[in-house]
Amino acid sequence: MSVALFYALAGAGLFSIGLHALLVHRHLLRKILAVNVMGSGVFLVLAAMAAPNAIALSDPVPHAMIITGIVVAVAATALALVLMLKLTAETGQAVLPGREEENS
Amino acid sequence: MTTSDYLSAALLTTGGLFFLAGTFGLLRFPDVFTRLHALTKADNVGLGLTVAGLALQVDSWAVAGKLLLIWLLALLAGATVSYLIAQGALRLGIRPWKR
Amino acid sequence: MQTLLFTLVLFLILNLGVGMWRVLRGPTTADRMLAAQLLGTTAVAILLLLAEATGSAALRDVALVLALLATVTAVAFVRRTLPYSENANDDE
Amino acid sequence: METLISWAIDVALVLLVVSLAWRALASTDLFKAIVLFIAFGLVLTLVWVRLNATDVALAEAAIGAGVTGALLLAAYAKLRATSPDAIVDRAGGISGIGAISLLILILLVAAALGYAVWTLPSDYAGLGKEVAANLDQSGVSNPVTAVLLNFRGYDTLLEIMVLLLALLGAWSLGITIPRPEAAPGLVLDTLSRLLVPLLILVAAYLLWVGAHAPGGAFQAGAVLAAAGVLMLLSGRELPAALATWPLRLALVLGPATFLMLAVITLILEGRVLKLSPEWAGRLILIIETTATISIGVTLTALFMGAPPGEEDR
Repeated sequence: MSVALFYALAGAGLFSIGLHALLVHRHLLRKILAVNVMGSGVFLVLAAMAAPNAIALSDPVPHAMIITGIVVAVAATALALVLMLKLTAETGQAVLPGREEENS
Repeated sequence: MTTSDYLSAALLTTGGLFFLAGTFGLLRFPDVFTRLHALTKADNVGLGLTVAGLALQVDSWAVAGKLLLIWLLALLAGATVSYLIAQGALRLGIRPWKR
Repeated sequence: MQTLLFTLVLFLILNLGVGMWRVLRGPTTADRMLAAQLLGTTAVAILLLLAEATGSAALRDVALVLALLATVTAVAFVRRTLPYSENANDDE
Repeated sequence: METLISWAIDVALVLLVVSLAWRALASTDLFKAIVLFIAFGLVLTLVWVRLNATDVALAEAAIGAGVTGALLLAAYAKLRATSPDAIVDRAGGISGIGAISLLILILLVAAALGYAVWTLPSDYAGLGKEVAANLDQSGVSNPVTAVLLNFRGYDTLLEIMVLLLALLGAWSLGITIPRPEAAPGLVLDTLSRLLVPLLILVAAYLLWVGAHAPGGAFQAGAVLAAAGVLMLLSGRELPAALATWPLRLALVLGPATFLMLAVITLILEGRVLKLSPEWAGRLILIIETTATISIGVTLTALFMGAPPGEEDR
């Protein structure tokens, strides 16, 4: 197994951990963190694919895509945080409404 | 290996030990104020010795200057942040640990 | 020399793992944040060692940016989440 | 020995990064989750370094471990001020049979992803050769900057628009939580007086060095944003005179310049953002400089939340 493959598998693992947390937790701040972890997992797979072995020339296109992704992620995170605060100001709770009957 | 290489290796190893000491203090000390004390040892001395050891290796003054800048920055940040955290901890109502 | 540098890098990464324990344990927010500060400084040292070991000078820039931004995060913690006046009786 | 240590470093980093992510998403205390997430970004920076993605490491150090952390901490504080009840994360979205079947489903997804990654062709050459062959046409010698600003400039144009849109979205929600703050005090004031000029200097350095070494507009913009955030944190609000049109101008400077260049190249060269080799270097520098200013101001404004001057509405 190459180093790159090892990191790519870790990226798949991070994505799965994030997906699980996204579905299991109800608090929106936790969901925002979960989406960020999922994104990092995807970036890790991309970066590992940029240098599949030590001999090959490192591919700058995935690196540029990851940088774009990191910036989009921080913008989305900031917007999501404001949306969460707005919802909390309206309802007093930082969870999505509509599930109360099931979880009472 | 030359004399400066041995000196550099000694400095780097000692720096690593200070990081270990800092981490150990962080785990073992009883309250936030004493832990801050441990933290600043790693911050200032550990990073300082590492920077000193690396500065002996580099061949240009510009790189040595950048290393020094990073260390000075860590000194400034460490001192300020430790002060602010200690002040905040007092306001939180945490009393310093007494034997 | 290479071997020593890489060994130190490994040693400091293991240190990071131990420091994580204090973030997990707390007990106060201040404890967690100061542990994060130590993680930041350790990461700076790792980057500087890697810069020397791999001959990649750009890693020193990464270390510089990390040191600067870790400070700003710590100030954000102190100013935003800690109580702001002597008589404030905030929880946590 | 060397390879053994090298492998040990990689294994330790992966274990650390995965356990940090797992603990950040599983801990019941939200503040702990945020600090662990900041540590996750820190370790991820080291992972990018190990994967020879220094440009990405720089972006992660500035954004992932820095700006995102400050944003999360500020949001946590606002959440606590809005409703102390809301920072308690009650467990139990799903329980019992549901939780187990979900776990099985996620494990299946993980196995499928792992298999897909495992069977990816390892002799895949990528676009490294093509980029290297055309690098001297791009106006810069850092391949990542060449891809970002020249070969795939339209991606970056859209990305800067996304940043602006996110700010417009945040502003339109008008979240205003008044928070009385103590005077910064001598120590914090001195720190910000020393650090803000240094941050601006480092931002300019990253912008300049991005042409031939890791660096560039996004990293520089994030460092500039850190300067803005630090000024806000040490009690220096934006003067009212600057909060009106000068702020708006700074926000659209980057996107507008980029868009204008896209239109001009479409008319003159027949293709969006096709930069002719003899002008490319200068044009990239102009785009990057304006983009750095706009990214820095936009991220700072996102940290503020509400448009300045409307906090007391």
